[in-house]
Amino acid sequence: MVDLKVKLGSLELQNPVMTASGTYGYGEEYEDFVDINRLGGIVVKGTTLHPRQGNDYPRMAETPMGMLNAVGLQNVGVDRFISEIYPRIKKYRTNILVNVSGSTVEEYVETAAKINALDHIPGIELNISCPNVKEGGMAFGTSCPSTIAVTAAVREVYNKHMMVKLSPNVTNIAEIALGVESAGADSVSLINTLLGMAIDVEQRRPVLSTITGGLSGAAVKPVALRMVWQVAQAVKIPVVGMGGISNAEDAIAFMLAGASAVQIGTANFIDPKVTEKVIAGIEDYLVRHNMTSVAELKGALQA
Amino acid sequence: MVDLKVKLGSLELQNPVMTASGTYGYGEEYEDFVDINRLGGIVVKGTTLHPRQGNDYPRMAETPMGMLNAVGLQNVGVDRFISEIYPRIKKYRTNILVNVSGSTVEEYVETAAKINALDHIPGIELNISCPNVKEGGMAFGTSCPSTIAVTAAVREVYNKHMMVKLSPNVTNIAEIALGVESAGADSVSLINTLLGMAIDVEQRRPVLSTITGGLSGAAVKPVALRMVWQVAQAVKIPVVGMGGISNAEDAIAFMLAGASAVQIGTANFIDPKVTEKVIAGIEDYLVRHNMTSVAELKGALQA
Amino acid sequence: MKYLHDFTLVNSERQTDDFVVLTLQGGAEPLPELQPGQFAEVRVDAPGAYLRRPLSIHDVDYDKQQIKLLVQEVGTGTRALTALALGSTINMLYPLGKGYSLPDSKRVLLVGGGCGVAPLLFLGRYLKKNGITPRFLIGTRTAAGLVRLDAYRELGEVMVTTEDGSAGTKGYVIHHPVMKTETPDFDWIYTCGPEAMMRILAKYANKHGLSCQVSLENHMACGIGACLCCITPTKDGHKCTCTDGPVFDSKYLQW
Amino acid sequence: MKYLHDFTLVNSERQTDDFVVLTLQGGAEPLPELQPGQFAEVRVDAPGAYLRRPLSIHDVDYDKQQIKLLVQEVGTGTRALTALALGSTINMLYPLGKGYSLPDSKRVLLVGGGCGVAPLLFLGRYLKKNGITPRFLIGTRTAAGLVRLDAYRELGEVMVTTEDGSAGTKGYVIHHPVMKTETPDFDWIYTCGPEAMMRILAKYANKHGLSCQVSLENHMACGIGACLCCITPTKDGHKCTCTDGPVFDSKYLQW
Ligand SMILES: Cc1cc2nc3c(=O)[nH]c(=O)nc-3n(C[C@H](O)[C@H](O)[C@H](O)COP(=O)(O)OP(=O)(O)OC[C@H]3O[C@@H](n4cnc5c(N)ncnc54)[C@H](O)[C@@H]3O)c2cc1C
Ligand SMILES: Cc1cc2nc3c(=O)[nH]c(=O)nc-3n(C[C@H](O)[C@H](O)[C@H](O)COP(=O)(O)OP(=O)(O)OC[C@H]3O[C@@H](n4cnc5c(N)ncnc54)[C@H](O)[C@@H]3O)c2cc1C
Ligand SMILES: Cc1cc2nc3c(=O)[nH]c(=O)nc-3n(C[C@H](O)[C@H](O)[C@H](O)COP(=O)(O)O)c2cc1C
Ligand SMILES: Cc1cc2nc3c(=O)[nH]c(=O)nc-3n(C[C@H](O)[C@H](O)[C@H](O)COP(=O)(O)O)c2cc1C
Ligand code: FES
Ligand code: FES
Repeated sequence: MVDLKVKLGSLELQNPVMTASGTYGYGEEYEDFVDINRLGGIVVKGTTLHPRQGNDYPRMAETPMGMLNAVGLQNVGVDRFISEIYPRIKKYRTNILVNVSGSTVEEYVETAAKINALDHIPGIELNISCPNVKEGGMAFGTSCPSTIAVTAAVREVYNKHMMVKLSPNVTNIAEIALGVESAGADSVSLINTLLGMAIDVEQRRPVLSTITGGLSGAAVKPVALRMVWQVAQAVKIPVVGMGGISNAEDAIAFMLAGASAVQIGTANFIDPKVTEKVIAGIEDYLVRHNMTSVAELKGALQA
Repeated sequence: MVDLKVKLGSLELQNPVMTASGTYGYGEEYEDFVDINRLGGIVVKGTTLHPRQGNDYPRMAETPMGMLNAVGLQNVGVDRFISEIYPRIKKYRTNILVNVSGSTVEEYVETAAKINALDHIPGIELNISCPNVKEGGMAFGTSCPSTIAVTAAVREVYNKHMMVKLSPNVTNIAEIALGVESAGADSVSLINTLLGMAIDVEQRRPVLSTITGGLSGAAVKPVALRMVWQVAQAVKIPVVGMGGISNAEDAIAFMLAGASAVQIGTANFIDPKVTEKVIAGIEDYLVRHNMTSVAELKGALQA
Repeated sequence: MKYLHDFTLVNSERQTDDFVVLTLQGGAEPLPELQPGQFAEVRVDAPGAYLRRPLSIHDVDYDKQQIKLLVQEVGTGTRALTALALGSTINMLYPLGKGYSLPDSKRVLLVGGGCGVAPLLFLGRYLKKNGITPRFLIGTRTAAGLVRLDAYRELGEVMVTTEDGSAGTKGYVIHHPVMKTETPDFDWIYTCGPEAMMRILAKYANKHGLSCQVSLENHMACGIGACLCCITPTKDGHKCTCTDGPVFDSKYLQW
Repeated sequence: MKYLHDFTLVNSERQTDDFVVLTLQGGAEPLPELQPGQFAEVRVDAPGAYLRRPLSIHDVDYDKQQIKLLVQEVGTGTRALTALALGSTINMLYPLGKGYSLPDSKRVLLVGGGCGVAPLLFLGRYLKKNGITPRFLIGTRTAAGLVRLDAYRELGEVMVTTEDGSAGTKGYVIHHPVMKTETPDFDWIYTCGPEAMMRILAKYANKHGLSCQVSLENHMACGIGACLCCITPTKDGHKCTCTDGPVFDSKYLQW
């Protein structure tokens, strides 16, 4: 028997496979396909202090082995999350992390503080990098001082696991990771979407209502892997890798590059059962390679 | 009849389709497939002051709809380019641009000065963004002051068309484009490759000898298009777009986003005749849309 | 309950230049109950088709465990599907979304345009089973674009408009005589097709005090309400086309 | 002169668990002259196979305008090729690279391992036409991995080694008796297969003063010398495997 357990600071994951925010709803959407209780964790939709309608339609464009989205943080707001959704999903025996977003430092802080009170939410993922929200997200994630400010401010009010999610749209992601580490993050997750664009040439119009949007899916994997490797070499806190992971091999690559755990996003759309397959595939790999614990993979790259 | 001619400052292109440096050799490699004289231009291999052996093998990894390369500027050096290669290729009746690279400002300057003397080379493309050369390329392209320094220094000695090629591995590419414009660039081209990585999980080793390499091909198109759009809105000099262009539709999308011309790289490997097909496809599109000149496409996005 | 099932392509019949009917054979398990207007997210194994493709349930044979899809070739994914060899495996995520609901009147008109005719066959069959005789109004560009008229005729009257007049009434569906009477002889409109067409029908329905159920074809990524890509503005704000729709009461939409 | 031609798959014959021979029919134009050891860059129309795949010319029939490829299924691209239905179109960029050259002795040994046996059939045929009887030494893991031995036997003697001893000599090719005599009864070695095997043969050749031509299987992007991805270190620095090779004199390599 191989040991798939992973520790991310105070978080204990039964296996390293989590689902990525914004791609897995609140978990419920996948109940027909996956036993949610068998996942390492789920990160629910980006949640903000106030409800948000998100961006206009169209919000999606397919690209070569990837997709652009411009959802723009549509969500019911933290209060309705707490009153309506939390009671439904707190039954899951897995780590439910709430992805927290905001336009100002105060919004992040208030939202995090409210979630701090929820017993069955062992952590948050601070989304300081969403490219689809004009006012805040993007600016926060790509400039180091503001990233540090948000992280430090939320740290003041949030005392469970604080994962900070990094934007890939930067020159030096390791530097930003070091910044959030010093500001009190318990872990970093990356990558959020790459800023991209699609054009309908027949109509001579951008496909997305927001002109640009966030690129995800297999296409971004090489960039994500590189960034995870760079960040894992820079920081001491655990790194959660994501970006295009579509199978066990991909997940293992991220762990070899230094990730302690992974998140799977877009691939769920293509195969709603992908998470279970990845868990099984990691187990197979460990057995085949005579490893006893998934922890042995972390950073085991012979570079 | 539609007019495919494009002017990039002093450069006159019979059509907007050029080939990207490092993917088209010196043009000769494609002679069996394409009439080189029918291209808008070719940008030959990255050329440095001294000959370079480039990186060790393996230098290539396939990725989802893309590829990573770690060629690392293998080339015969500018002197042998001038003595051996230039005499062979100067016969082409198209714009031959030399892609110039270096590790120091002085190297760039010396190389450019030598090329300035070649009658049949109407321009250079300054490669200040190659991610595969440790000492210089990367650092130059991602930090604005050094980018400006190289551009300004080469401008002193080079008096034909100076195109500056930008790295996408930056937080704000428009800012860098503005910098090189102010330093005297006649045009900017983008994007060079995105920094990526691939891992062989069975061997637990990076696939590339250099660990990380440059991502190109269809996968990067959404990011490239977004950057071309951002840069075209920022600068006044012409923009040459590239990154994953695989067919006429892609090329047209880049022009709608603001590019005056395009370069095609990786797609040549998949279809050596792709350039001719793109030229024909652009012509078709213009006819179908009742346009008389390709110049009408530039920035014609209804955003 | 939604399923992820492999089907086998047992028949692929070209109808027109760009329409093909695929017959998919289910496996060991019986088919779940399907509602007309529901759709499947179909996995396409071709370069350039990364995400699944949403396709309506065109017809169902529960006994044979067969589902039919009517596919209009518009791009990479649909073309790859219609090029599949018999015997190929097709993976479907289904049944998805909310379908058409039963009318409170027996006087119904089913209006289809383009690939929007697809769900109307299954809907017609469903109505008929519920004692309601469907009447179809189908609009295409030319006569050559008319698809499977015989199958629709088995269920009820079929009226046709073509833009070039090569069959039926010349013009759009709204120009058909049945739409021109002062008091329409139907109380419910079920429609699927180009949004422009459906908007006109919705307006028409409003004006005449009819019910109008429209089926939207928004771009989708997940098909199960997880990604929020497929929204449409409604009286209650943004709603997912894939779970709250694809069929909506036109009055509920911000049209 | 290199060509970009569409071929039609007219035969696809599985040889073993993972080896398939594809017979490709050329079109109107006659085939160009092909050298043994040359290869084609084959376009694969499958998700996950973005670049072309290099495959050796396994056999040629100029009269019928047919080329045979021997494909070992190792990943997405090769598996997609062997799954193709007869009648499918396969686009090839060919002929590429420098092939094997004629020996200056009639005593030759052709040593193949894995998919490296592919070019040796065409090479054997070529040698035979030039009055030289080829002798083959083929190494595999087990007897089940031996491919098309009859075709090779038509041209000359075939010796075999298997790692598990299930056929021929037990061990690697280097353990075969023919390699164990003090003075080998051959002057030229032609080899294609795993690099480890070829390196051992190159060393053996050096030791015995033989000529040794090896065919490298470096990863390629363009196949025509344009990208410089496929280099191998030689006495003259980095050389492209796709244009200066894939066949090299082992002494020229930095082995
Ligand atoms: C609920 C629903 C039910 C549908 N039912 C059917 C059906 O029964 N039969 C049928 O033929 N088609 C149906 N469609 C439309 C079908 O999904 C698209 O035509 C298909 O996804 C296009 O894929 P493609 O790869 O061939 O085209 P692409 O190459 O992806 O695109 C070609 C063109 O089609 C457009 N397109 C792409 N995806 C969609 C989409 N989801 N909706 C609308 N346009 C799109 C693109 O913008 C582009 O202009 C339905 C769509 C929805 C949302
Ligand atoms: C000049 C030349 C001639 C060749 N001739 C033949 C032949 O006649 N028959 C045959 O079966 N194979 C031959 N090969 C090898 C063949 O090109 C690869 O097996 C094939 O490209 C793998 O593609 P894939 O998509 O199936 O595998 P992938 O899914 O891309 O990869 C599967 C595995 O194969 C490895 N691989 C991928 N590409 C290559 C490559 N170019 N060379 C070696 N390993 C690779 C990968 O690293 C990986 O481990 C030749 C290679 C070269 C360079
Ligand atoms: C439709 C969609 C919505 C997303 N919404 C969010 C979000 O609300 N918050 C967030 O931090 N990331 C969001 N993301 C980013 C993903 O969580 C993930 O970082 C990214 O998609 C890369 O992983 P993938 O390639 O596996 O999808 C979203 C991604 C997609 C595709
Ligand atoms: C194999 C390879 C070698 C390259 N060498 C160079 C180079 O020497 N100089 C340079 O500026 N860009 C180089 N590039 C980058 C391309 O010119 C181009 O910017 C990039 O590949 C994106 O375009 P594409 O997606 O069309 O290939 C190289 C790209 C590839 C794939
Ligand atoms: S397609 Fe994902 S929510 Fe509708
Ligand atoms: S594969 Fe491009 S140079 Fe050899």
